[in-house]
Amino acid sequence: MSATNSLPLSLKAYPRLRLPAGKHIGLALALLYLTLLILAAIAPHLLAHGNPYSIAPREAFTAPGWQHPLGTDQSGRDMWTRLIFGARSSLVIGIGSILLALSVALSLAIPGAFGGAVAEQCVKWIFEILFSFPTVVLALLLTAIFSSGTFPLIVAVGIGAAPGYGRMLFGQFLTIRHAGFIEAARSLGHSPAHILRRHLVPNAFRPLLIAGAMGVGQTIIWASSLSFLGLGAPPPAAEWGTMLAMGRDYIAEAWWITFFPGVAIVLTMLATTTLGRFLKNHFETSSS
Amino acid sequence: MLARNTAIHTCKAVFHSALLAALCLPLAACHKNKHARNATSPISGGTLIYATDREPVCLDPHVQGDMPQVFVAQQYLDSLVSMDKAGGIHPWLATNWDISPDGLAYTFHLRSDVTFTDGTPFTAEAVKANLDHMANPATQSSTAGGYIRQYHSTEIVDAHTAIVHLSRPYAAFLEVLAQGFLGIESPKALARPRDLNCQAPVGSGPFRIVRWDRQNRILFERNPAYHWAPSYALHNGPAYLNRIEWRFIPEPSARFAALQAAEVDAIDTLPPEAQTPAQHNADLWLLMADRPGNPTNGTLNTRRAPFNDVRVREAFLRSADIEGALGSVFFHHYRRAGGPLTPTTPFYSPDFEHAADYNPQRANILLDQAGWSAKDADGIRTKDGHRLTVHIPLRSSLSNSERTLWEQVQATARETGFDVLLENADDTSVNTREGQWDYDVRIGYWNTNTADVLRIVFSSEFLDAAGISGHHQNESGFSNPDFDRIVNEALLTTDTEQRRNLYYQAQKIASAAFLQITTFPQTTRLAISKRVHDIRLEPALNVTTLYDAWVEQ
Amino acid sequence: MIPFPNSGFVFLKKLMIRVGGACLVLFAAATLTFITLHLAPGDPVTAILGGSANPTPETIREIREEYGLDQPLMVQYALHIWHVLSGHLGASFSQHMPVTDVLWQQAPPTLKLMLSSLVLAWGFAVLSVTLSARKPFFDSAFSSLETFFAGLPQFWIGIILLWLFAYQLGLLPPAGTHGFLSLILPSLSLAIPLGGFLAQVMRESFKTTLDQPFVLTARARGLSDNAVRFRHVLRHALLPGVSLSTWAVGALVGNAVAVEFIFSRQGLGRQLFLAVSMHDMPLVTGIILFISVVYILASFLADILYVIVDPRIQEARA
Amino acid sequence: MNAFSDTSQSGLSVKNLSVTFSSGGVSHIAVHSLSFSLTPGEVVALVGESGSGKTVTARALLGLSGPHAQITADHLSLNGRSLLANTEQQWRKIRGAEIGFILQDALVALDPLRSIGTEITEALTAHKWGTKNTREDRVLQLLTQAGIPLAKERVHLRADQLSGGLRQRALIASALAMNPPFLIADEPTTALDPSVQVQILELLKQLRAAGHGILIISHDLGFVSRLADRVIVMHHGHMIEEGRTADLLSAPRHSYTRRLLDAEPGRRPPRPPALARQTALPLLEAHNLSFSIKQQDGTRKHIVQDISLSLFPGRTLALIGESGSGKTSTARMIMGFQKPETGFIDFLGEPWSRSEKAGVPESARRGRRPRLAAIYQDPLSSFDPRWTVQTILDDALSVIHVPKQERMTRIRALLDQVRLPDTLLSKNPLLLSGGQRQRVAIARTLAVEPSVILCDEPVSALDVSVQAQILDLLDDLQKRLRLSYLFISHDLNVVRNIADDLIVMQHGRIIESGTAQDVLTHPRHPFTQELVAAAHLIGDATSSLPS
Repeated sequence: MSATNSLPLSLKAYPRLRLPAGKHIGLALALLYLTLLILAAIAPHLLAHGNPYSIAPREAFTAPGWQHPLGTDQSGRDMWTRLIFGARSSLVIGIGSILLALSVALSLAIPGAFGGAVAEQCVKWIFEILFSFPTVVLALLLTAIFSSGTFPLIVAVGIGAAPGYGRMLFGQFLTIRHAGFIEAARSLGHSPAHILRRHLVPNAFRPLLIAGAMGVGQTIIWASSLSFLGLGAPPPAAEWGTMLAMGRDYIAEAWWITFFPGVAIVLTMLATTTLGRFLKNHFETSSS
Repeated sequence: MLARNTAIHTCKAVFHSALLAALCLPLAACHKNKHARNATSPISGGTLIYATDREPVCLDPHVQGDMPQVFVAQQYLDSLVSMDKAGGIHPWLATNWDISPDGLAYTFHLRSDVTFTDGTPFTAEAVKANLDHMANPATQSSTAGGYIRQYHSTEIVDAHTAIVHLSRPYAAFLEVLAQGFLGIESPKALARPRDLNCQAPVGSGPFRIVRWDRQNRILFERNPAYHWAPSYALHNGPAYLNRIEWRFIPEPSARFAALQAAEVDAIDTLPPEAQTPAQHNADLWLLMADRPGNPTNGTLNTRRAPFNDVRVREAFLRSADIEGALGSVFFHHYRRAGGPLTPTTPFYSPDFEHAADYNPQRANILLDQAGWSAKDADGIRTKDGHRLTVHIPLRSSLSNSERTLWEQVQATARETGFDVLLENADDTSVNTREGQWDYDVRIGYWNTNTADVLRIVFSSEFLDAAGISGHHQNESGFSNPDFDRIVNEALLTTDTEQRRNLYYQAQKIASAAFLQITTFPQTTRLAISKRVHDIRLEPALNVTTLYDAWVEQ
Repeated sequence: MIPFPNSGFVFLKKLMIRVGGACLVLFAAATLTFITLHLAPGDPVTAILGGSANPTPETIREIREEYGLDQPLMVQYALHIWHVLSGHLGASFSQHMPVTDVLWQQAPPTLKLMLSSLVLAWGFAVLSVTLSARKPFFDSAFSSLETFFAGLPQFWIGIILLWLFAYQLGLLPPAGTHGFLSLILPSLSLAIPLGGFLAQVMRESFKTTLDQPFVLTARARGLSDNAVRFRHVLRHALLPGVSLSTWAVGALVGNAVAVEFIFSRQGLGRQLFLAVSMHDMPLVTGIILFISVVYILASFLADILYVIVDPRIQEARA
Repeated sequence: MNAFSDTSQSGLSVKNLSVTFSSGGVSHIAVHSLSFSLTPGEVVALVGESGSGKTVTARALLGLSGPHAQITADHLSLNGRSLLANTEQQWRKIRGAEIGFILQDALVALDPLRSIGTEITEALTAHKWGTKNTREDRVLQLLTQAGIPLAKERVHLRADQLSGGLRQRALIASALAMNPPFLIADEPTTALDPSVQVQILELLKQLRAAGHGILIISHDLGFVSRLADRVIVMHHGHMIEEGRTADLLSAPRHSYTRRLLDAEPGRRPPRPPALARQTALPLLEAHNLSFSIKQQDGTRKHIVQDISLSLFPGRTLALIGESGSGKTSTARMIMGFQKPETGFIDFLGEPWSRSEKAGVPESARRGRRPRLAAIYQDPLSSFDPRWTVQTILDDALSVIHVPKQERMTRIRALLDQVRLPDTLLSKNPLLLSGGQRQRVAIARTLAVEPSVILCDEPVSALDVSVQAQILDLLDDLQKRLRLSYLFISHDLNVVRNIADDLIVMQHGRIIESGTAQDVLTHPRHPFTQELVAAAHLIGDATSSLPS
């Protein structure tokens, strides 16, 4: 940052309060959490010993303690182990859905933003229509077709979330298309192919990356809300939404079965949001 | 199937099998029940708030016919006959009846002082209208209509005499008539379009329906003219309660919490996890009873591999640790049901309780014998390159407790080498798969007050019952001529010992075929505030009746 | 007051575009539900019978005729669209009542829930945004709180609230649709994440506005900090909140499904889930159409609100 | 009069004012020991370029420096009362009531969502002045006083519904609401068209005559010279020079003041008369260009009507007009980004753009595009935000197929041409100053070896001294590379130094054209005359000083 930027010489009556140290602590925690999460998804055995699927009915509903740091669930399975092993399916669902959502979104947003006035108007209308279907409602409808399970869940959430992301990307792509530097490149005599390759794609990639980073947490929440309604990954998968949903009957006797999967979901959402925001700020204030 | 048929069994009840009373009823419940009964004499007035889990889709129990419908029907409908705790049939709307020697004609003599709450008098015309209504396909009646398939026509002799003609002898006809599913509605109300009647059906019962606020509650009001109570009732004349608020709280923990917070006065389907706290709560008393019939189970599809082999079926049954599940997720409050009949069913024999107990060693031997001897990298048994896979569709409305039970079955069966796939789907998709025999295990239960249930769930007569759409009550696909002969013979005779003998044989055949992995009996489980007295279970269908109930003011 | 010679014409044109768009949305909704439920596995007859026992072949034939299921698919689609366009939503076969009656009964509790959530969310957002610029501590505390709130899944926060306020403290009813008290917890579970989200967006705008020259002018006029914040800056910060609220109305309906389940509440969300589960086409169509109408009305309302808050729009959107 | 000795009771008095900002442990002194005084009926100007501390000073005088500012002074008083220990409450009583504040652009300095009437009323209610009815009357009176005709109808309008001049008057009216004896005007005319600037200048003169003491903050010495009694020149937070306007401008003591004066467009030597118009063919020729947009009510608004122009090799053609005159649309048509509705454009003797439906395909233009380059007012937006200076230039060189191995040498040469150091190569333009950015933009255009550069307000956003440097650079490049410029500007003073030929536009039409010399010395059209007069008035600091 240049020295002049830190000065309230612009019209800032009350300069923004930024706690740079705090911001980085947040980012560091988020990255640490995400690293652990990915580690858990790739090699869960490193973080939890034991089998997430083997039941021990006698030990059901054990409160958190030395033996089981997060307690056991209704089948006597260790919550910590299940949370760790559940990271994979939760992440796969989250990342899978956001990838699908973004692909569907792109397939509408790209022709809309770069395909001429007619396409732009058409896509605008399509988004206007699709946007009136709330994500969860759309996903719910789709579960009727695709039944349930991990893959159908990804499809339902992915398509359900697509209109929202599509509209966002569409708007950002339009901004890029009308950006001064595109016109500058044209006026230099660059070919459309060159402009697409050097400007449009790399610049469009940024909002895409931000949407992707922030979206993983959001799609995990959407997916778990479908899991919650009994349409999620099939048992005995240690998917967080399902775990949470299964535990809610016992909330009065064994709060930990519902509480900890929720914490995992919330932390994931917070971590991806923090990362996404960092990327956004990073892209907006400096160059890569 | 979802339609269930039940018989009463209260605390004091001693059914045919007297030895079972102690087994089926938690002692605490009996104790509390007695304690409550010792209170002061009934007071008229007040409102009772009753919370239940499932909401009916139609209040007319003739249409479709699911348990929640009969729970409601019991409050506003009367039946032609009533049943006592011992299974004896008594007059209700019919004062007496004659049965022709060939068993094909039933002549009912009716009460002449009964009026429906819409003012229509109860006559032979009403009997005809009701039975015709149940038998009419447009009613979409599956339970009531299904139980009286032998119905042919009703002949009106005079205003208070009606002859019902059957096409085939049906020993259980009167028992079936005692069920709330076959309750008598006002013919004037029945004449309305079906969906209109569903909203506000009219009966002659102790209460009438005032309003149905979907997904919220039904409001009942006392029928002040009521004085034709059945013989099992504690009093005659109008009900004590002014009003009933019948709430729907599907969430088990919320339902119990609402009771604890005194938001409601009584709840049914007390969740297992709440039973111990409920027993320790001095403000509550419990009312529980097993329902007779075919217990909660997973029925194995014998029509396709791997369960077309009886050894694999037995192996599967023996590798599932049901007791473990009942001890954990059901907190030891549910008892194991081992045989094809629930102990409270007539002609139940305890001999088959342990025919398929958990025994993984035996399961392994059986599977080796059946050719499933190889194991793949995951530890799943294989045969000719096929994995030993078992598909179990789980409908989204299945309770979490049962879900967990099957998850535990999945885990224990895996140890013997079964790859159990629990497949979530919405209810309709599951129904469709069942219609197409696309499952290996089907989760369900069938409650009825007669051992005739064996005919419905295992005889070949019910393999293609519904024809084109593939609906079938015999979910196992079991077809055995000997078995068919035995259960049909049992319908023709009224001799108790002969029937007992026939049903023993039927149970033996079913049990030896390892057709079902039975889990626990269906149970009526009420938790009630101590300020409410005399909530009782109607003997024929084991359904809550609030006719005698009263509230301390 | 403002000289717009052609404002009547412009308004009419905008209205027509709006209404046309609304029709298109409704048409799309009807088509989408039709396609979805026909692609869905399962015989509609099964759905109609609700999986109950013993239907006879006669019963099944009767049902096929009653619901027109014996017609070719295109005829069924045409009939479906015709019914929707002519306002005949038909009868729900899972509920055995006219779809309009179901909507009439189930919509008010959901609308109440949405409205109270929206109000609570707005309340939180406005409070959080206006308070936080007061002290540096507030700023970081509230903005962290917003991020945290926005990341909470509705169904989870619902369960936690239920556990705390209904089970542990016994302060509020755990279930039902009975009066104001039973509305508090469900509204909160929807409002907390939404409030966090709204506040984040409004905070962004609030801060940008605080840096605007006219804020300085207002201060230089002798206005107090509060006056500047509430009379000038807040109004600007409301704008993105207003636009977001249209989206929020849709999102609330979706999220209401789980919340209505948790609190055993009457409402469209739970009804929709059940209807989808029963493949009850008329009812699903009816509810989806209703949601679309609510969404369209909400965006209408948001447009009007927007113009009230920001009169410039009227001309700028030309 | 010397500020240091002025300790009279009436007026605003500042002695050794310092303002320090600290953030994240780093302190920055924005103003060092500034002293001056302001008495009623007097105009004092604080002059300096961006970063000089003049705005910070203005804020400090109103107690609006923000929580991170530390203000120290030996003496800071208003009519004898010290302001140093003022609480926020006390400050609020002073703001608006005793010191009014005027910012530059009324479009953003007045709340864009509220009517001007509400804004002015608020200034009254903030000090609990009058009743509802008397306030209404007062608002109308203020608007009239500020020179807004038909005040009764306009009181309900928002700033964006008023013309630039009227809205600036409304802003001034809001500052005058409580009739404060002192006014601080921070760049009060900067964003305005020249003709409007003159009007505001007149209004401020009236206010001085009415006895208001005015502190003018400005970067524009020319403007200040028309109004101020005394001028204080600031640079990097320090007071460089202070004195009576006439003295200071005629005999600046400090070299910085001199430099500043020399950079004034009006003070720079005018462009020597061009060589006689060449007989060569024009590089770029536009004939009868028109363009309109469809309005919401269905009618069409004409943006550009019937514009024709020719640009000859080595010459500069300036297009002059106020905002909304259609010069930007003309530029877009010439760049081939907007198809004209009528007329045609030829470039390098071949069709470049045609109004016919078929038009000229972009592919036919592409080969000639490098010959027609452009620089803009905001160079930053014309750079891909991800790119460094090096990437930007490298990309430009790739257009004319410069081999990869030669590019680095060429890039350095280009930087040298625009007088930028090599060290900037790896920097993102975001981190550069405004002048540096414009130089990078120029380097990029040079990279493709153009014949014509279209310069769209290239110096409007820059400080005066930087403006001068960029104009010098353009001039120098033109001489060396024989470039032709199509120079678009609203500022006659800027154009004066660079244009050979001049076209004046108003309401989308050409109202006057000719050689720069002719038009500037003998304007024929009344609007041109007004423009020339305004430029003369404001730009020429020494020619007419207040008596």
